[in-house]
Amino acid sequence: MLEVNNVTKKFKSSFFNKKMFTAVDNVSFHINEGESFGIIGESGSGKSTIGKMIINLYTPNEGEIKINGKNIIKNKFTKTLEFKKQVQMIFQEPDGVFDPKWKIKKSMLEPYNIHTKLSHDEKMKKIIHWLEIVGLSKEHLDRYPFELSGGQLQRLSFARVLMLEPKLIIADEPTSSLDVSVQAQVLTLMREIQQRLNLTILYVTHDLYLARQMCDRIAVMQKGKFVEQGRSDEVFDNPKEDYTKRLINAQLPPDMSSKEKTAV
Amino acid sequence: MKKLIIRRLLIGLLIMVVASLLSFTVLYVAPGNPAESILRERTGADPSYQDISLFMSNNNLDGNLFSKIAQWLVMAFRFDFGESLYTGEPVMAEFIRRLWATLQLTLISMGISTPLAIIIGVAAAAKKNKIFDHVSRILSLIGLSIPDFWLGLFLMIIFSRTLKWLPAFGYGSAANYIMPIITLCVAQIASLTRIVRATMLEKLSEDYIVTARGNGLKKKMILMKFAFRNSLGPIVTYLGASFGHLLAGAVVVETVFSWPGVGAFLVDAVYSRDYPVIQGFVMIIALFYVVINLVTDILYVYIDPRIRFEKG
Amino acid sequence: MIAQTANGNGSVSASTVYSEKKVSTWWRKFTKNKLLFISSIFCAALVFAVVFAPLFTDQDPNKVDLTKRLLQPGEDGSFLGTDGFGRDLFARILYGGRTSLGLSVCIVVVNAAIGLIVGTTAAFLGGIVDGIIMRIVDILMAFPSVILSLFIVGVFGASTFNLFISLIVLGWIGYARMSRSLVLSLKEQVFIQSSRTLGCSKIRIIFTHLIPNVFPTILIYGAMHIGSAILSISSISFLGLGVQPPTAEWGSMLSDAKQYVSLYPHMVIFPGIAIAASVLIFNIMGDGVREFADPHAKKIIKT
Amino acid sequence: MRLIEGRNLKVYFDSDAGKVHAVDNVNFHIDEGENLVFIGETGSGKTVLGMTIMRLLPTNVYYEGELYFKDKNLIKATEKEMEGLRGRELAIIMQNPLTALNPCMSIKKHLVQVLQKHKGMDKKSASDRAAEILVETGIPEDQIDYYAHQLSGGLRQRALIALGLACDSEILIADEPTKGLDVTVQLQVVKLLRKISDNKKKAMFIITHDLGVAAALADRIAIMYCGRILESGTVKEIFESPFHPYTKGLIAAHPSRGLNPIQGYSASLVNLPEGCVFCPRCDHATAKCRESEPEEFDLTETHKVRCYLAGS
Repeated sequence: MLEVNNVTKKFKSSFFNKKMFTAVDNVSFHINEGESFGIIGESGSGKSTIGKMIINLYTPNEGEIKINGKNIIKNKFTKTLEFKKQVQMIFQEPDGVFDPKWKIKKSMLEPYNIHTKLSHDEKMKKIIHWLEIVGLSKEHLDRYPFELSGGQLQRLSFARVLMLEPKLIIADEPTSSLDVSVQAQVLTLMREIQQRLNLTILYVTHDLYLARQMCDRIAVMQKGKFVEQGRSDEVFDNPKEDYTKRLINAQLPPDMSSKEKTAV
Repeated sequence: MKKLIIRRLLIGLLIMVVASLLSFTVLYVAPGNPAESILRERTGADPSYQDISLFMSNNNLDGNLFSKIAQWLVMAFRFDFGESLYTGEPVMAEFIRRLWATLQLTLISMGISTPLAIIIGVAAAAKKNKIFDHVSRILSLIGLSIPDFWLGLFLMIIFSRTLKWLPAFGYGSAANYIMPIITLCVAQIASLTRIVRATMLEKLSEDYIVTARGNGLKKKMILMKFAFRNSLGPIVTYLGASFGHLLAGAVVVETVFSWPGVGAFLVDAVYSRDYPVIQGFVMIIALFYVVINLVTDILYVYIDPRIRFEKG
Repeated sequence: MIAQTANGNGSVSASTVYSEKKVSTWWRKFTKNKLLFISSIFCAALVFAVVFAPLFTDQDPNKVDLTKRLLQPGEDGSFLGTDGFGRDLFARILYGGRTSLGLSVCIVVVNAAIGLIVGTTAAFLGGIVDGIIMRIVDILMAFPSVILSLFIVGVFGASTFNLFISLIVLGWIGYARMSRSLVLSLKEQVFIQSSRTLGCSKIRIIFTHLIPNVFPTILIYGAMHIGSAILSISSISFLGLGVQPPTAEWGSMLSDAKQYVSLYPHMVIFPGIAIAASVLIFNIMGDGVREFADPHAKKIIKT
Repeated sequence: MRLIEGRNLKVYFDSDAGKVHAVDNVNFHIDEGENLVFIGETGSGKTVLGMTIMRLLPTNVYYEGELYFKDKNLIKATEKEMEGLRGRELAIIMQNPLTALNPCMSIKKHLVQVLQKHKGMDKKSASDRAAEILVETGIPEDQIDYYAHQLSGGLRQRALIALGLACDSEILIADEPTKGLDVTVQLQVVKLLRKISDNKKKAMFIITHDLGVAAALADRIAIMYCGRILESGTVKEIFESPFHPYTKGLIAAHPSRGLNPIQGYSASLVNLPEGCVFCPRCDHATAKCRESEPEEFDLTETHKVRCYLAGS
């Protein structure tokens, strides 16, 4: 479904300094339909940049990105609403996703206002349908974003993305600002809906445990490069590269083994 | 650091060029011919066409536009603005004579108001929502609201007319300085106090203040080495900008107290549409701005280590 | 950080109450802010007095009566005395307020509108457009506003219209810089990015997200600058280069009064009090509005 | 020896919406050389508790109950007394190292100040000692004069830890010491903290939301929820035989344990449910749970839980 071939992205490091900083260096991978793929990396590894290139917020310097066989780089097609519908993104900070001055209802109507010509009642009916799917109800529509908790907002932003029935969802650290108990709620919800609707999801995360739980295949990224790529259980149980081993070893599980790991 | 200075100098140069062109071009879009009115005033009769053209060629008011722009630019960057249309004196000489009188006012006011405002502002921030803070806040709001020209007249009524303590006009003796400087200081202290207080309060709510308290450091030390040290940057920036306000204030104050500075000179020139003087003034103000901005920027680099150690 | 925890708890709770009794909370917050509340009352009174000036005086502010020259306050039935042409000072102050207040509100509105449009455009388009606009701003900033006004009035001649223009030439800059920085920070916010990924067009983003989010802050900034606009107008008029006689205006009244300063100080004192008092009211109100507004705006607009 | 003991401690804030009980009826203690970890999610009151020990909360806060440091009731201590204790006897490592360090002060200077204040050292010896401590916490020798913004995230956190170690206090409070760090850096920081607690026999009061970090660092653990301690016990007891449904839920929700969610959301502190604060999210809630709040039940001498399941 998604194919990323030899993509490189460089940024200018500052306005005066013409030196380029390579955020993503010659990265290739693909995602099949209905699959979930995880990109794991520490901060500054360039993992978020990949997501932003796929959704066309950044343009890569080299390489190609194909969705259903169509190259989306420097293609007029990407300007159309049709394209914009098929890739959607879930952001890290659920409290920033909604315009703070708008009631949730207005924010939820926005995608329909942009993409469809339905009547208001039809739109509302659909919105309520999606709200129920993510476990929320009508009453949340009359609130302002600051009146809702992070978990509720992340559910809402998931619903808003689902409304457009996208082919690919990019989830950029979708739960890193949520509490553990709420994180589990949101992620199990996503897993459930993914199976029900046969969604394709690209997870971008720093949390290895999370990636293992959520992804069929993962790629480990370091300094702009993919270090290792493979089925998630294989990568975890049998890591080949040093960096992957180091990452796995650095995880502290909630049991007594953490004590031994950190013993001096 | 070097890059910053070079960048600033380039922008400064741009400002000077544009300022000079602006002041030059304005002559051409301005309605009416100054030659006519000046000659009329000199002779008391309507001037003849010959007189006007002679006056214009003598004062470089005619000729080809582009050659004149070039000529003007050369003159402007030598700070030679020709002679006053009115008195016939060289503009620059008069400026230099008067500049000192104005600088005395602005520099002394700056020297008095800055430490005072900083002390009041810091103390108000330290005692937020206590009586001192409320009083200083209200006083500074009042200080900001009193028009400087009226304050000058008001002081005159009290100290010259009623109490007969100070001379209303004049220049030279120490007593002459008191009222103009008070007038200039009031607004300056008021606005600077507000800036200092606001910046201090912002810095006092930062996390590192809690760290400092958590380390058991003394209140005074936290106030000075943490909050005030970090407020210095914004304060210096404001001080640089406020020099312009002071110059503008000087224009008004000089008019009120008949102070022989450049401000009064400008107002007279505006009345009589004495263009070389107005043009010269524009250039001098722009020069001041460029120099002061450069100084502020350099100071800022020394104040803020985040800029000092920026890579690249 | 502690504040964060404390607010974190507070805001969740405040919000539930907020949605239920929005209006009453708003009103309570408004009356609780004493400075804002009192200054608003004074401001309303001031505007009322100036707009309905004929209710308070039956004198014509421009009627010259040389027999009643230079009356002291209270003398011969004149409340605040008369000026050098025998015009009633009280009437002139009330009618002069129309000029001063009206003009300053106009200036603030025009400046805010220009600044909002220019700043938002510059920030959103970025690149060369932004560069050019910011250089223009850099250059204009080189001149203190009163001095540039003098320059313009000096070249084009003294009149109310030229005064108005001269205060706009520099006045919009503050608003433009503020809207620009607001938009620049908004642009980086997630909800703008997420709107883009939903397929929102740039124009739609400007009108539905950016301007509504920038506008309140600009409004507050404008409210805080009415006072300084009154001061600028009266300063230039005082120098004889703004509002021209016989139109009553506080600054030009003081300019007329200057020559009588030693013998008839009432002519100086009363218009000055009118300026100082109204500027004070607007300044306090501006401060109050800023405090009343959300903390976000408070951070951006410093004093 | 008992270092810190809280008895029926309550902390509440005045806010627009009324009283907010951030900490409610909390009993805990820390003995010499012991690591106590408070685990809690957003709004559980764990940070407030840490700040209460330091008495660093804003002015709209009220306390009830007792909080002893050795034999001194901290709640009744004056600001002056606290100033002497903070940094010297009670040290804290703040959250978010970038904002918790003064941007205009080098990290060494931070330590030098604390040493001068509390140890009465002169500049030279304070500077030497500061360098020593910084190097000990793993900051490269050539970077000890750096400013916070010049350091990497991990080193910044180390600098903040060094600041907490400066005066060799018996107790160290660490508020989310690994928040926002990458896993590999997090591991280093946790190791550093363990080294400190093992080598220096220091008691630590650690606040975190991360179960793994807690497991690595704790001798005993307290689970906080809505301002209450729902369960407390040794690490072994908490992780190998958790009792409270919330504790069990938290562990099961961890990504390494299969992401089994707890239903619902944490209650708002102004609008707490009747009875047990956790009952709206609890699968085992009975009518009794909804009526009244359970007292603390002792499961073992160290393992205590606030749940009716333990009473029946």
